[in-house]
Amino acid sequence: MSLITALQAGQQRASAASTWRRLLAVAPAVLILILVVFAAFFPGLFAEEANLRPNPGAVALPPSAEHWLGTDLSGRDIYTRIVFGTGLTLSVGIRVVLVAGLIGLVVGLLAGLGPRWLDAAITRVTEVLLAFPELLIALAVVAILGRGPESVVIGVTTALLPAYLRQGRVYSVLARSTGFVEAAKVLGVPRRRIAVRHIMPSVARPLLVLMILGFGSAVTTAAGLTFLGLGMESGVDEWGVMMQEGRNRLGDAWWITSMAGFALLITVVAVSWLGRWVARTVQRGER
Amino acid sequence: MTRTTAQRVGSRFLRPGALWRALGRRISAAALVLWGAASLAFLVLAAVPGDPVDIMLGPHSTASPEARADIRERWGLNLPLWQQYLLALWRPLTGDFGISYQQQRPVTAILAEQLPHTLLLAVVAMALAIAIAVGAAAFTRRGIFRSIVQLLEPVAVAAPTFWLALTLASVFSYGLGWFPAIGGNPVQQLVLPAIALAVPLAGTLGQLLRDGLDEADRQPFAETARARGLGTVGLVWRHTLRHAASGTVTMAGTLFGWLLGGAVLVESVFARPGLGRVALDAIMGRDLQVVMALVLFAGVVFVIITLVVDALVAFLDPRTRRGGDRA
Amino acid sequence: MQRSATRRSLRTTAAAIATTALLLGAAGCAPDQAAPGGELVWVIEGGNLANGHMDPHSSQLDVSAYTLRNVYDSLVFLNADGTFEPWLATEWAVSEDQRTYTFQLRQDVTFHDGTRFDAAAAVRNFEHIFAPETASAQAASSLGGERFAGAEATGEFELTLRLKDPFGPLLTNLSTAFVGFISPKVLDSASQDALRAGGPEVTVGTGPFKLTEYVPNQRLVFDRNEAYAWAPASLAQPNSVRLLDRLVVRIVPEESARYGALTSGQAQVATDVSQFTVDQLMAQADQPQSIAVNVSKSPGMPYSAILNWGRDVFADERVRDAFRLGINVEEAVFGVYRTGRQRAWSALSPSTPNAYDASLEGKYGYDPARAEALLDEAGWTERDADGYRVKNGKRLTAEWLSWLPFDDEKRALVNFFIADLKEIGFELRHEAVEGGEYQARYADGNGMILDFDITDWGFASLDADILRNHLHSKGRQNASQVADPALDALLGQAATLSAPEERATIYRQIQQWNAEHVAYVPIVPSTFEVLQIPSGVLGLQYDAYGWPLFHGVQYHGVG
Amino acid sequence: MIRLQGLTVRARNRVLVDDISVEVAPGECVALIGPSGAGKSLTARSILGLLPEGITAVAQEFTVDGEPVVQPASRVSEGATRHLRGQVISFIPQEAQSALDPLRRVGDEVAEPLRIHGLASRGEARDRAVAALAEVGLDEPALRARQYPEQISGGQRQRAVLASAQIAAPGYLVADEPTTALDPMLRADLIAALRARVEAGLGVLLISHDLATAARIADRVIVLADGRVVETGPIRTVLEAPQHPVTRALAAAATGEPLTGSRNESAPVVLEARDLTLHRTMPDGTTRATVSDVSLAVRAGSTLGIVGASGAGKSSVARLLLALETPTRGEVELAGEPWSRLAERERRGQRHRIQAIAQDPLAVLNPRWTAARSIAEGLPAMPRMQRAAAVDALLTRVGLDASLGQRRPGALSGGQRQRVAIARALAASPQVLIADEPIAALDPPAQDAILRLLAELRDRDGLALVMISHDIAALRRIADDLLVLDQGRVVAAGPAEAVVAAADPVTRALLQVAH
Repeated sequence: MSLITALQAGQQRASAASTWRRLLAVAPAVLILILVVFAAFFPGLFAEEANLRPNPGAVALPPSAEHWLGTDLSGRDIYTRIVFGTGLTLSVGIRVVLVAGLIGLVVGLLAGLGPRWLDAAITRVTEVLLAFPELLIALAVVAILGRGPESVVIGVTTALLPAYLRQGRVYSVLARSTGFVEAAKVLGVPRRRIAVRHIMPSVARPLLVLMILGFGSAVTTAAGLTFLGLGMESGVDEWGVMMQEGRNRLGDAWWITSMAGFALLITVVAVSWLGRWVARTVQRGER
Repeated sequence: MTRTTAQRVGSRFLRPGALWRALGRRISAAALVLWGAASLAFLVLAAVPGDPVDIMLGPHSTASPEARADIRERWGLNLPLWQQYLLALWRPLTGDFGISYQQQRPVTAILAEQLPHTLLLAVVAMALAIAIAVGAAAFTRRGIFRSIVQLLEPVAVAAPTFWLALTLASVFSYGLGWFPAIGGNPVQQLVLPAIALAVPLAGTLGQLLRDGLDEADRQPFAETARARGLGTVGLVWRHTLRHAASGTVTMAGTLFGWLLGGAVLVESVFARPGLGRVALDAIMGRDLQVVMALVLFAGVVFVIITLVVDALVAFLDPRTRRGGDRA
Repeated sequence: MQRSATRRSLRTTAAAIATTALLLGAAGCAPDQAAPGGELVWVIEGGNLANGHMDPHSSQLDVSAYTLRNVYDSLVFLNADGTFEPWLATEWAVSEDQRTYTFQLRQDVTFHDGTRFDAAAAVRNFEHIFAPETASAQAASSLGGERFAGAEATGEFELTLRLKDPFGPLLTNLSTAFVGFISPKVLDSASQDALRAGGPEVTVGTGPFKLTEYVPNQRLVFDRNEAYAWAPASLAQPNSVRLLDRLVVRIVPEESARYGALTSGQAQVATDVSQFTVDQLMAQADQPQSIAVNVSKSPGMPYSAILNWGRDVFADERVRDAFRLGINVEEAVFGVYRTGRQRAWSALSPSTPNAYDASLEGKYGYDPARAEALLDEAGWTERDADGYRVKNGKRLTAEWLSWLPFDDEKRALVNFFIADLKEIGFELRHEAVEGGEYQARYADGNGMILDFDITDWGFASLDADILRNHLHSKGRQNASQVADPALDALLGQAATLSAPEERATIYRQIQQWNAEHVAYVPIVPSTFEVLQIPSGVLGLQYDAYGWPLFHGVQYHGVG
Repeated sequence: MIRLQGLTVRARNRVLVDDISVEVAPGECVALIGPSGAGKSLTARSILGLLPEGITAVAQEFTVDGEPVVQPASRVSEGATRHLRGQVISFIPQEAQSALDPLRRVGDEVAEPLRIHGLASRGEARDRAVAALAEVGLDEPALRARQYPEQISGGQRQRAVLASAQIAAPGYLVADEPTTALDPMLRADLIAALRARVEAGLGVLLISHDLATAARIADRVIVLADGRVVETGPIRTVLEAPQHPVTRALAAAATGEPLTGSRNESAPVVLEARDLTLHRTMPDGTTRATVSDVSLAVRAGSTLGIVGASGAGKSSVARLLLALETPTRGEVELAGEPWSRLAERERRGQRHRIQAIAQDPLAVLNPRWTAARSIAEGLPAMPRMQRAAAVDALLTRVGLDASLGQRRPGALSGGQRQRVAIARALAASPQVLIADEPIAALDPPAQDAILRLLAELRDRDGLALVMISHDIAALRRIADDLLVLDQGRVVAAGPAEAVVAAADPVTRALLQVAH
């Protein structure tokens, strides 16, 4: 799928394009994601686990036929580490957006439908979290819970939560004031059923879009934490860790950091491209 | 059942009464945020393992137990927790921000030294990001340029800040030597860090601005304006940019917080002085006084930014000036 | 080396671009090449210097010693060959029973704040070292700790030190910057916190430079002390030579930034640089305009893995032996350091004066078969699903704890050891934590916690007596929790003797003991690298640790 | 003279407008009439060169005042027509009231054509804008020029748009459905202004789906259907003797026969309200009585029409009757039992007895639900099979094909959506149906059909109908009794014809505007 055709496809105006043409616009992203997901669940398909073994004789070798993406400071094959690191890297991002999305939905509904004081309280808490720079919140949480994937997930989730809380609240307030919710009230539909059948879906959909678009910043914030030495333990096969390990050697062994960087970039771009396509489709469905 | 074209005849600009009430509400909300933030910070650091005395002594200190007790007493660490909490809240109100455990000197001195560097970097990065975003969104409304920019934006957003900073540093600073790794004049020191912070920001703001312009294009007034003979770019500069701007300005306000976080990464890569590194060391070293001061500083910046954003939005969108808080 | 060739061609183009940058009116102070004798920039990593370690008497960090050496002088100067030279003390005599040392002090020495240096000033300093609030982490113990009976001004310019028991390394330790002399006026007026925080008003000594500006975590600026005329003979320069006016020490945490500063001419001297960078430079040492590297092998304890006997895994000597034989240290060290360094074989580094036991070289190397046999013998016979050995349900696991910053080389070594031990079914897990957290898991107010099976460090020391701290049952640094009366006796005896040959024979026995009982596994001798631009810096000298001395440096500012 | 010959407009694969020719001479008004989707708007936009993305127009010949705009048989591009727009051909959009940029002052908007084509300096343009506002009849034009569109009334905004279109003295004006969304007073005002402009020599191309409005401005009319011209000629002949069936349907909708109900006194009172009053606090803190002392009663099988200008409190009354707002004073009873006084929890069980339909069905139907699912929401609990059958019965009941049940509101026409909303209301088998401006947003044929449906439901099922509208003419066709509201107060009430005959000033104004 050459770049040019992707550009032409992207350029078609959504309104007049047939479904086939719109699918073409998102094909490259879907292709990349399929590869990445397969690598996450079945790394064995793409690389042998044996190459993960540190090898003193092959420290910091440049990309070559034998080591497609070169080797790192402990002589491990970078390509193999990236493949085996896919699972952990993505699982951090996915767990963050899932937890944040869920909390955003529940708390958003509570704020939107609950009593006035609850709404005010939730808004205040969101503002407090917004006051902090995201990375510093994550840092503080990880400093308490110590290193490891779990505390990174909790730290990054706390840092990115405000956006989901606000979105959840805004959309539930919006949904509550729509005509069809009032019409359901006139029909005598009880409040709980209205909340479940009308309001929750119309809050869940935009949150889903935010989750897809938010995946990128979740993974990059986690990598930021690792870079500062507070994310995952060095030596673990994870893209953020690999980027951190090679940071002092960019002058000569640039591939140690950059290869993991490219892998992260391509995955996140593919996800956000898919996210925007889903957002447009959702929007068009409603217009 | 509501009519679309509400009829409002002659309501005057924001009347003074409403203005003060709005300001009062905003200040009380800000005070609440600051109090919340400070308490959260105190709880976080109280919960963090590790004894401040250890931090002060550093690894492998062979200081005797009496010496440790002496330090603990001098720093008031032997007081009960709630007393330390009240002290931690009360002291800043009296202007005394305490002394940093790590650097053993007044926190106000540390802040005064480091603040200008980070603020300068943040402001320059934000300005650069806005310029790039407006340029990207306003001039590529149609055709192949629009597709190219729409492809580049997610890449800019996705690029991890530190990775970008490292690459910029190794190519332009160590490799080509255009910008000195350390030293050099203030301008040279600012270029690469500002770019590293501005690129992800510009990507986000660019996407938001383009959505805003598309939305404005669909409004009836846009068609009327084009019917008067306005071209695509003219429509942007005379009409739609103002509409799209208020949403983008609000987002820029919230992203300012992200910027301060990003500064931590950029400052460590470019060995730049600044609050980023101070914050990192303070949190990692559980330096309570410094963290509390930083939290209050972040809270104040957040409040100022929200006020500035509201003023800008009111300027851009006169409708918000008409009474009533636009919740 | 290919990389530096392109670098040089790039530099010429960079110079062209840089000038255009100037033409663009980029406001800039004059480039850093000042007039001859002018200013020299030294970039360092800085570590915890800014965290209250600006008082040599209380700090234990190397960085405190080698930066503050420029401000504080010592009584005597230790030459590379182990002999002592007069410095602030013109001559000294040691009593028959080795318990009393009398020093005759120079009479022309003044502190930077004008106060005179005399016996009373010296005594005031020794009182400060042993004062409780100083909480001295190194200076006090280096003067013999409890053995130190006191200092007395037995004359206006005569200082007498008394010991409860003889202490061999006293003179050696007196030559370090940890026992530098701070102005008594400052000691009386400034608080201990202020001293630790440092700054021009409190960091006042008698040294060749005065601290004129200090911005924590950024830079220290030293200006020449015009009145300085009491340098040790081997450091002194004829006053016809134009010496350095100003020494700027910049703290740059990011290694690539330090290296970049040196190559782009922003700095003239750099330290704390990784072995890989050193190898790069060594390879291109012949080309002109290249960067000179001075690598000095640090005496004292090599970088080693310290095994904690107090926990069950390493309580069994066979398991300790298996651990040592199960890791291929030779191949690992070669993989990381290439030709730069050989592995360490004994509890002391080869460069430790009159103590190193060369006979241990080659003994107890990598022998996986023997290691497996030992583990079977020790009862770790079954294997679990992952191939690790198990004994009555518990897997054979060792927890290795280090403190940050933990450099790339050490991480690579640990990774190789993890892989080697996995081969023989021995699980090794490693974690590097923040200094404060490490200290919390190392010891608390009333003694050692040692919440780990293995930790790692190396300690530079001019005298083998450092082992007393680490192997003696009451040693402050005895993380192995060794308590062997015979060993204690040997250590005590070595400390009291003064004749080098006698001490050497005893230290050899001590090193044999460690090789046999494996308190700690030596990995690689520590080194201290100093990078400099040779054409720009003349007269840079090094002390016994290999730390740079700027007393006699002339700087001719090459473009 | 604008001459456009052989215009063909094509989307990617469908021909939308097939070989249409239009000519507009100065001082003449030509009307393009036809049902929605007939291609009227596309033809007008082709002349202006403002077609949506992805749609292209090719004209055999296109000249303005003799000057060829594009080469023969070539594409009418946006660039080629740009110099004409604003200077030679001006434009009035459908919703004139929201056609001004809310973020710019009215004066700047009006003066923009002068600035774009460089016909005046900034200062000069501002003065001519104030003059133009005065000329279209705005009071205090200097103040209005400095205000923002939001600060002036809908009528003033509409006149400002007209001023903006005329300021550069263009020869021609394209008006796209200018009157549809207006309430009667503003519609009459615009029609008079346009008529005056035509007599002054302006060539106007009017696009509308309402023959009645066209009849009052246009000289000649072109009737379009499915992108082709089906009939053309002078307005009078086409109106009196329509040839083509489409024209006939349009003509019939302009006049409608009465649909009043049985009006028997013996039927029970189903809905009664006494002294209803509602105070509402405005954003700036003051309180206003939107409804005061309104009393009404509706019998089963009869229709009460509530009429008044916009802002008279009609919708507030509807919300009080539906108990969506609690009255400050007064009470509502449903078939004799208390209704407004009930707590929401108790009232929920009774809610099925009074249902409502709204002006914009799109707002009250969940966009993500299919029509069938929305209708089913009104049904009481029943087994799945029975439920599907009930939905189909309701769809046919309101005149919709059962297959439409699977479509989402977005894929239905305005009339079809309103019928789905009615079906949902019927699902709850109500005694009373409140219809708030049910037909205002529909085109005349659809309006007529919905009125007939409501009348039929009332007569066959004995439903009590309360219909709220600003259009007294439509109400007279269906309402048995009338209630006239002004500033939240009842000004006149009683049998429809009696209220019309008594003709109090408010009613007279409403009547006068309706014709």
